[in-house]
Amino acid sequence: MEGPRRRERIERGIKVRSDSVYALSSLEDLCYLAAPRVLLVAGLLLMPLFLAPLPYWNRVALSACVLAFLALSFDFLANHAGLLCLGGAFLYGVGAYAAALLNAELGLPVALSIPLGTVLGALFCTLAILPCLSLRGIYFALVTLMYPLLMSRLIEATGALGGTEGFRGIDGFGSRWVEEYALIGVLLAATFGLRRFVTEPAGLVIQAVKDDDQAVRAAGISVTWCRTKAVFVASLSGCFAGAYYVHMYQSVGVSAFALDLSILPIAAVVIGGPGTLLGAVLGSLLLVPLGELLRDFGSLRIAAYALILTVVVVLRSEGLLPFFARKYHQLERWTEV
Amino acid sequence: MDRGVSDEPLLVVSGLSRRFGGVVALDGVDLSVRAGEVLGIIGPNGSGKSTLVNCISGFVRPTGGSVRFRGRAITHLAPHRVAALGLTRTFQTLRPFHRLPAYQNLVVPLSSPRVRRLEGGRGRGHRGERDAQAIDILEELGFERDSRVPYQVASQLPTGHLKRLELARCIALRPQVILCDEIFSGLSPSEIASLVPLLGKLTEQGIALVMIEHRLRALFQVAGRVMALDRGRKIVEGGPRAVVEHPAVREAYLGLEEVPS
Amino acid sequence: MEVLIYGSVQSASLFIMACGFSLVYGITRLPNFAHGALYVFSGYAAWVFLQRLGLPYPLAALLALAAAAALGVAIYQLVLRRIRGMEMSEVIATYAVGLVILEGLRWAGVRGTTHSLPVFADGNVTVLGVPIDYQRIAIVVVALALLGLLSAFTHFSRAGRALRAVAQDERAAMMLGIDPDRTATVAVALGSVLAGAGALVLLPLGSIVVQEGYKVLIYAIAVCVVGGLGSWTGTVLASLVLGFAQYVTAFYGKAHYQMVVMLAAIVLTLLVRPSGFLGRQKELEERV
Amino acid sequence: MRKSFALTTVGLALVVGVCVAVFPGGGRDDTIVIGAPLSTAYLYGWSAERGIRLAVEEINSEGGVDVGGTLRPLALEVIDTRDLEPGVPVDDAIKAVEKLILQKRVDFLVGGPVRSEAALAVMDLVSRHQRVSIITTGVLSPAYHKAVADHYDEYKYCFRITSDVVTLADDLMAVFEEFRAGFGLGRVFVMVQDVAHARAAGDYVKKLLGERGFPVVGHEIYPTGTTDFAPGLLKAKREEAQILFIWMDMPETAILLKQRRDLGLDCLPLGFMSAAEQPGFWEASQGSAEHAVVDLINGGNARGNITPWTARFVAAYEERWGLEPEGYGASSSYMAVYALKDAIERAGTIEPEAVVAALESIDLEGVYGRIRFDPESHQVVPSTDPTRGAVGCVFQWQDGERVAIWPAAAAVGTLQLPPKAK
Repeated sequence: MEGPRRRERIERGIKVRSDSVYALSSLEDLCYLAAPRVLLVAGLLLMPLFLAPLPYWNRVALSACVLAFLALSFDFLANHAGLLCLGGAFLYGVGAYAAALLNAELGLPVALSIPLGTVLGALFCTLAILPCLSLRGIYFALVTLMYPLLMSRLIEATGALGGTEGFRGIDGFGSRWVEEYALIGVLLAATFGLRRFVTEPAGLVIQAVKDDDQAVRAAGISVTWCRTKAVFVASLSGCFAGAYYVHMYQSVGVSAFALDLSILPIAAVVIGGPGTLLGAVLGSLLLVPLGELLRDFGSLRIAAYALILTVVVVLRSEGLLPFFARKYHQLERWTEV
Repeated sequence: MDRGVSDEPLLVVSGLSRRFGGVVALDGVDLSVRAGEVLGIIGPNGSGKSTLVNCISGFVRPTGGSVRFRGRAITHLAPHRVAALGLTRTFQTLRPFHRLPAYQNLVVPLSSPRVRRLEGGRGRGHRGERDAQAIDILEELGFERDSRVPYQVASQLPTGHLKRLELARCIALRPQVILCDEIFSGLSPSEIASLVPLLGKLTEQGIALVMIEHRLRALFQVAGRVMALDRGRKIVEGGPRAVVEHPAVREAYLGLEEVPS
Repeated sequence: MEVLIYGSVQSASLFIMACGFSLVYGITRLPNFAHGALYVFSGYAAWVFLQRLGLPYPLAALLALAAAAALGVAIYQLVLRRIRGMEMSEVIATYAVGLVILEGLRWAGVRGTTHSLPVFADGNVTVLGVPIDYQRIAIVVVALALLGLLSAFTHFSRAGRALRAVAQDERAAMMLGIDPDRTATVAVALGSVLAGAGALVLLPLGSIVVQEGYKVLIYAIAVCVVGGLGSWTGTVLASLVLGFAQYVTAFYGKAHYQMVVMLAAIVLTLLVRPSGFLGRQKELEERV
Repeated sequence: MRKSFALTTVGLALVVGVCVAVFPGGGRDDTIVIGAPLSTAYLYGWSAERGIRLAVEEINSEGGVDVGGTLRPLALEVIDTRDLEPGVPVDDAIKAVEKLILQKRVDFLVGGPVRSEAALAVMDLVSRHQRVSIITTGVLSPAYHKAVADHYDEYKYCFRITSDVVTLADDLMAVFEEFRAGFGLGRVFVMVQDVAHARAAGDYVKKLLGERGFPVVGHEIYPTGTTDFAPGLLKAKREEAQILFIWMDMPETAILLKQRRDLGLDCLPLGFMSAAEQPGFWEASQGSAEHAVVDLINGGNARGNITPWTARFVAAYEERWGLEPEGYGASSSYMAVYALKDAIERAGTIEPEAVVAALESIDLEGVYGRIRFDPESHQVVPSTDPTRGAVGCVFQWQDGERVAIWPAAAAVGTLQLPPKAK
């Protein structure tokens, strides 16, 4: 054998250039940068076509997209706004009930009940979480963990909103293509919209709050107001998931506040790459089908999610997306030491 | 005041007190600063200097006394409201937004309601325009425009740059009073030397500075007036020389190496 | 009178459920979300030793406590040690570990009423005109004993003092030659033993089901949050308040509002006093 | 390089594995596939599965179902809906049923989902995919057949071959009357689980008892998974309740009975208690079930002589599974497969519309009486007379034995009281 070697990583030249503010000109450079994004967009857009012969897996893919919204909302809140929200199910459930009420009770068509349900639900969530915004770290996590539980217990105990039975008779989408492309379209818009948002001034301020809330206050900006905005944005994403899902399965019940809905998005985010938002989507698209393969094993599914989650957290892994990004942007070679 | 120069003091603090449990951190401190003036505050460790800054800027609620800024009582205002009125501060420990590049650190104050208002409420403003503004301010503070420094993530910057970034963040807010909490500490003499004229430039613009310092030699280059704190009380106030030679100050500082004689 | 007696029983149960969580958080600032899982795990372990292996009760109980402690040590050494200080990771990791244990047990067949632990003594007596079974009396006795033992332990034994030192100032304790990793391991193990002891006392009233784990976690968190995280007196006080609140709800109102009362208590407490009855978060908030 | 080879192998193996798992099962031959979404880890799940499997095996051993002249065999796909487990979201059941329909390509659904909430939630799914579904167990909420009656066009594929809460409550009134007439017991304390059918049962029974002049001295609702019943039991003791009316399908009911004995209550438990149905419960509860009166919903779930088929069913079940029918779900699930066979044979096709029409006109002498469906609500027609409709079954635990005491047609023993309660 030759002498000791080590693997050396070199950044591709174009990566270095594109990191600074200088504009890129050559077509080749543009293709290089756009390729991963185009791949994702095209993949999502073509998915319903590929999966048409596999109707069940098509539905699973849709569930994965729904979950991606929750993962996006968790990722945004936790890794950009610094609010560890363990109650994703709360956002989801509120969105679900809001859309269901609008559609079944007020008779609004699907095209109205989903957007209205999303916005009204997000308002409700924001108002509900508002009092907790002065809480930090673990306290916020604890209270948000309680919220979905409190909601489901309240609905069960009072029998309001259909009580334990929930209610049915909610409109479906009519066409399969509308159902699928509406979801995929909104998912793409939400993902890239959020990625854009965090680089806008308002998004930067929210990120700054996570780094140092006191310094933000010293800059004359109300931290509570920033967090309120962040919660609202995250709620929009979470509530949309619920609102959409209600129409997908045409029924709603207290299980819209189930624990799974809080834990799965977290796993998706941690595995996909925290803080990248795209990673959240990637994680959901991987985890949900994986869980589906485990469906026959009942509760082993949740245990498997949790186990993966633990391992990834303990190894302090960067997540899949940053890993792939690094591989994409770097050349590797062996060098003599 | 935005309208013009006046002899009225910008900031008047009277009888400010703060107790933490049984410990008296501040005990009836008075001070006042006019536009363009630099007030130095010295005192041994634990004399209540930082608490004073915290109380004035609203981060800690005083237990007694009052703070008036431009004739308006701001004693119990939340910190961001105080800052929005034009009174801001630096932090003793470095607190950059460490995940953001240096210039984006300034985007935070630049997109605050105060700056938007001062710019005539031109709405959200252009992203590029705001970035350009940030880079302009950084250049004034010695971040070379064409180097990579302004684009580097804050967590990778050296202490000297972070100190200046801290100040830049205050300046971006276009304040009338800046409370500086030990901005010279941890800097090399050459770095301090480059910072001093900058502070002079700020006072020329009519900004009042309240500087808490241990580096007395540097402080006396900029401060026209100095007050000394000990155990939460003001012991003396006046010209730098007079204060340093005051026996009570010398006693309080005994053992501290940097007392110029 | 019934409210008084059964309210105390309820408070005692709450205290038993919460003391492990409170101890771990108080010493290490680790929110042990796997607390409920440890509780159910210990119960299941005791059941296995008792029913499957046919060991005598005291031995089975001891072994179950040892198993709980071992699991606690394993959790700390394998999982928590690597992510100390990263608050978000701590929460997610302990929560996930708890889920692995609970859902794993569920998969292994811990459900229904097939698994139950024996009561210490069968039968009931009438105290002041109210019938009460021996097990419930045992709960109160054990709660008082735990309270006494714990305060004696932390105040008088050397290990306990080390724990307290770390709780107050980790860095200073390190300089005094106390290894915070070791004390944290001890604390987590101790917390697990407390969870296990709770299981041995409380589970005979019901049966060993996974759902209990989630319930215990919620109750523990409720008590600790309402009392103020990390405060012993707060934990005791909150157990009393919530225990009686729960029993009064069931007594005068409806049983199915019990959980609502619990959850609402958390949310309300945090809104009115973000640090709980006796917590110290307010001071933290003024950190600059 | 060895590492990358290993990685590639693992990757390929994974891809192949996933492909095998992903593609929908089997080529379509002439088998008729019955899907059974059941919470298989629980009594109602497994007893229903055994009932269905028994019927499928019996039918196949005779060649299968005669569809327009050709004999087609039945196949059974069981999936775990987990809906009886506390804390498991209804969503799991919905996904499971969807998997049966889309992935396993079942033609009919028999069985569950077992919990009312889940069954109600999948109604839309079942209708969208036009699968005829016969609910056989667990689902007791009147909301189910009400939904069919109110929105016939949407939900016409949904049938239920087991009784609903209203029928059961009416049945139980007869038992209450027997208590009052025979032993002078009348003060009732109601304890129900916090699920749709149980709440409905609690309210309805309370109303009926009020009308008949039984004093109802308390009404408690417990969330699924409750293990501490002491507050309610003490309340019952204070109010000197004589009958404890229980309506719960959770296993924790066993704890309730145990605590009742531990607290020294004299009142007699009566009602729907899934945990107390099994023959093995006597042992498990260390005898605390003595004298408990338990509703088994449908006849044939315990020994009895309702129709000639009852004894035949019990014998066949014992031979196949080695123990007598354990509880609710066994006879009705068994019956549902035969009802489906009858309907398919009369329709001559497995087209859903035709099968729905055939089921609406079914008239069969079954295990627990005459099986007919109400053509509007698709609910099995109930009766206390086996020659006119489907009958129920109530038994009492007497010295370790399940003794059927009601209805008269099926009774093998009479109601007894513990000495203290008299």
